[in-house]
Amino acid sequence: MTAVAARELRDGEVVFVGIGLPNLACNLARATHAPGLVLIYESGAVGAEPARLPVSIGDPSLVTGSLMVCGMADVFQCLLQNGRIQVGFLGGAQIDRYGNINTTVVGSYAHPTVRLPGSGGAAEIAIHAHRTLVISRLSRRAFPERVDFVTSPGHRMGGRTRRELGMPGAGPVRVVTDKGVLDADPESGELVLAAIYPEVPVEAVRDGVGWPLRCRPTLETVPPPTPTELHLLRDVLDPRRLYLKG
Amino acid sequence: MTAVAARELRDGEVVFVGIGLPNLACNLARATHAPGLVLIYESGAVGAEPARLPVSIGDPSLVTGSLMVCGMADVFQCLLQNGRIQVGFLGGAQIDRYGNINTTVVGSYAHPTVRLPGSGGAAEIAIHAHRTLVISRLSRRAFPERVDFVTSPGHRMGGRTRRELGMPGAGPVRVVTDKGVLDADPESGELVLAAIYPEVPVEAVRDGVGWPLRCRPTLETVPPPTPTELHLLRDVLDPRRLYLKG
Amino acid sequence: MRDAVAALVHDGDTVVIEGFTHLICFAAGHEIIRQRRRDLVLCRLTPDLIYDQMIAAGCARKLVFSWAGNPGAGSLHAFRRAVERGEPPLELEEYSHFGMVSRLSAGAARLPFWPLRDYMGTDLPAANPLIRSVDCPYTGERLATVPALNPDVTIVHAQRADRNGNTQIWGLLGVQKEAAFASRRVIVVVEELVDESVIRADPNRTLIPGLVVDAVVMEPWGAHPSYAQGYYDRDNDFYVRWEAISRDPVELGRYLDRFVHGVRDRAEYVERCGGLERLRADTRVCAGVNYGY
Amino acid sequence: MRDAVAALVHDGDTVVIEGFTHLICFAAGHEIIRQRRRDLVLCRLTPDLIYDQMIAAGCARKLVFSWAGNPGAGSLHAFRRAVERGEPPLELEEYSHFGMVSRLSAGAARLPFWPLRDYMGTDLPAANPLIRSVDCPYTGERLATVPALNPDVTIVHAQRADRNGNTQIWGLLGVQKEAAFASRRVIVVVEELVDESVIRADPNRTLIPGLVVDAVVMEPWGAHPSYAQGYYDRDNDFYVRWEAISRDPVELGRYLDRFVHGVRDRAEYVERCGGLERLRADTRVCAGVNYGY
Repeated sequence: MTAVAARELRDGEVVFVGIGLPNLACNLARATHAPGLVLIYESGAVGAEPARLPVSIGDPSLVTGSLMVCGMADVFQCLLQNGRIQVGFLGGAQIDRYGNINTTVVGSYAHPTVRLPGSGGAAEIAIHAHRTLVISRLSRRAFPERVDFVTSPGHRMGGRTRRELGMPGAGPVRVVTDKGVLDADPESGELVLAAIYPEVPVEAVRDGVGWPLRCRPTLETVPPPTPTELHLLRDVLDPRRLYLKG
Repeated sequence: MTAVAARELRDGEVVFVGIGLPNLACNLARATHAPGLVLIYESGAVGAEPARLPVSIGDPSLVTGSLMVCGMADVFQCLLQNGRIQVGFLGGAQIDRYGNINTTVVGSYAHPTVRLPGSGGAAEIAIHAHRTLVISRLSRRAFPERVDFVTSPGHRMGGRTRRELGMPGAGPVRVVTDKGVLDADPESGELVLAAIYPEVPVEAVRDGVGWPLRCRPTLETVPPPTPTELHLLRDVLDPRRLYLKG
Repeated sequence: MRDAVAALVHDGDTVVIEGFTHLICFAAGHEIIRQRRRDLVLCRLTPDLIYDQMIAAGCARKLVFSWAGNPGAGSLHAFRRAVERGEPPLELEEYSHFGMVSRLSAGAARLPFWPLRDYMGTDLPAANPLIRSVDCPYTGERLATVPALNPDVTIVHAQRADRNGNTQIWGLLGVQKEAAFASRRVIVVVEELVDESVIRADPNRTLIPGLVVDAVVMEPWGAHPSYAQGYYDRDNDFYVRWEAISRDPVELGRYLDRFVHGVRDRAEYVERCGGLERLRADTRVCAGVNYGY
Repeated sequence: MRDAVAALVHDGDTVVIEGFTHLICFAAGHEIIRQRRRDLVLCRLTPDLIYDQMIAAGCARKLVFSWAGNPGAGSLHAFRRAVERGEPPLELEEYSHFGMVSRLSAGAARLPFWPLRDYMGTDLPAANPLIRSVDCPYTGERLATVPALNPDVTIVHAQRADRNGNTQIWGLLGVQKEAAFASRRVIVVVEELVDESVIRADPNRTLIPGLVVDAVVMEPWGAHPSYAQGYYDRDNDFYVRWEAISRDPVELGRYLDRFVHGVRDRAEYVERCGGLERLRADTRVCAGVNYGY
């Protein structure tokens, strides 16, 4: 999953990095096909080259040896709202049919059954980044037909499109899961199955989402992680298995 | 005139310093009764201790050894608009009956006979500083009944008061000239004669303004510069007579 | 610290203890808990462990925030118990990071609101009626707005300051500057109290001028388990341990008794932690620049 | 410099050469004059000698500004001749410093406007219809607004940058950061081109990231007669001499022929000035800080 996400990044792109798997994916990309990737953290570190795997988005290793450290007002106004961020990474407890993401509450806002952390920078990243990539393990709980709360907007909110709502970015164009890759349909904005992992039956992916999942006419097969990718992930980037499970 | 202006400053006050005589007055005050005066320049130097008399408001000597240097957005938003500036110094080509100041044009704005530099930071200083002090040589040309253009607002503009217009600061409470000191009348906002220099007849001051100048019931006499003040001004602060004339 | 909190932090105050991961002043939070302040409106982008502890200790009436988790380790369970079960009841006012940053920017500029291009298509404005909009007088475009945040008191942790509060910070800056300028009262807590000449030697490094600071407190290790770049590392192990501690109210109570109520001051806290030398920063000193002319 | 200006500055462009007294890039201004750019909209808080020269050279169609004088020395006579007598005609768009700073802040944030508490009781809004107002959605208070300024090209002078344009500035910062972020194209001109490792050693010193920079030019003494803190002092004598030079159009023409059109590049300019060693800065190097953890 992480290796697949890493391949989505092009050399030289400016990426707004979240913590956890996105951070792993970005550092894997830098170590392989995208050495010129510019990592920006919402904490204010620009062009970070962390000497250790940062546990938090504000880890001191993101500062030491970075190209620039600026205040958060500059991060959100002069970098994100200014349109300088090409790729944003998002995850979430719930992702729905149209790529809307919920990281706020399970249940009602006033009386939630589970209170999640909230937006952080996710709402504005989903609105401003030129495109966003979502990484999430597949499950019916995580992929409902509609999210309980829209924290980060996808492609269709209450029937209205991003353009109608005046959002600069293209939104969540691709969702990388552990069973397959979903793409947003350019017309409807609905998430459709675009590629599957080797030996994974389409049904397994269908069972993992809460709506009748459509498939691209021609389904691609995701090439498995190369030995290099596996070595970098397991032995170099996350030897202590902070983020890699199993 | 400079010595009289210096006496208007209280120890510990935060002063927005203009170039020229105001700068001299502030440094004289620091060298005499107000060592704790905090000098702030619109160029971004806070707590400056210039080792030489700065020729410009952006002189490098204002930076070296200062307490803080910040960008100009911070100067105007976080210091001036924030209400941290207690005293502002202003000068001008024209000062009128109500303390309005013109540093923009002589004649009409569209077709000026003389084009002056413009506002710079003067408009916002006159609006936000807790109080402003004006230093200017007295003459009918410099003190008309009404200015050709209001660059920095005084106490009454088109019949409306500062409070009616929502200005935070008290405005030009005192005008120090080379013949006498004018105060703004608390009621009417009109500039009235409050003190005269020794051996200066009231008529000499009246002749220097373009409106029927009223006098305070009891006119004070301005104590002449002390030998210490003269020594500091002529031998220490401005030995090359950059700003002191004659 | 005792005197500063006693004099400047009152029951019912709107309090900001800022610092984004970096320079979070736990020393001040613990002192506020020890002095049993009540009905506080706690504001922070990331409540973090410090506000989780203050909520558990019963200091908070309301929380104003944008991301309430334990970064990389799990949940803030005292916060979750309050919100999910009302134990204790806690009022929420929720924004995104950009919204919270903008609220403090407006406060620092003493403007009543701040415009931003945000929130379209999200449910946040429905959850928080203080997220509004304004029409641009030039383009007619509708922009989101947030109201200014002007706290009664802000506590800023920093690497160093002089006795007048001229404060220098490096590494992650978060919103420390905006919070200080937005606040009615400001307490600066530093790792090192330095001579004014140290500040004047590098004025571009100064983030907060003394003229907005009401009290300066020197408190080495005052940010632990958060960190201070160039002084000590973040105590990531403790952040991970907090998941288990905060999950169990009894455990959490024991923690507060032992490490907050049970100590007189920061020095005793550090002692009770068995010392923190293991977190001491290594040396990566940069070169200076020339201020000559 | 020749290539950067040829590629990135076009006739009719809206151009910002910023720097408040400090770091004004005369080298770029002179190159623009040499390449005979026309119909430029020149924007600066303080037009200073650089725009007085560009106006005299016929580069400017319009001036956007807030204070047009020769600091501490007198007038900008080419500017005055244009405004008072239309020689040559020059369109004006005038603000106060706070207004110009706010226009660039809005531009840098890609907002269409910026709110400020200013201009009440002044004649400036009557002179400039782009100064408007907006009502606060919380307090109802009416605030002044200025429109965003997003130049086609901004030229920033700085002490040092790496080859990718990661730029470090100390001393007076003016609005260099806002101007760079607000601009469609950015040229950074530096006293020293340094290795990326120099920048990475002190990331808090970086004001402009390379990702917004289109070209980096190394031009020692490029700011003269303005100055570069730590490199050379302001040439105050020349600023005083400009009063006499600019007062007489013939004199001014001679100056441009000799020091702008008459030289191939900055090196020749410095030579023709008889060298500038007299302005070389003395040494006042500050101590570094620790970025370890």
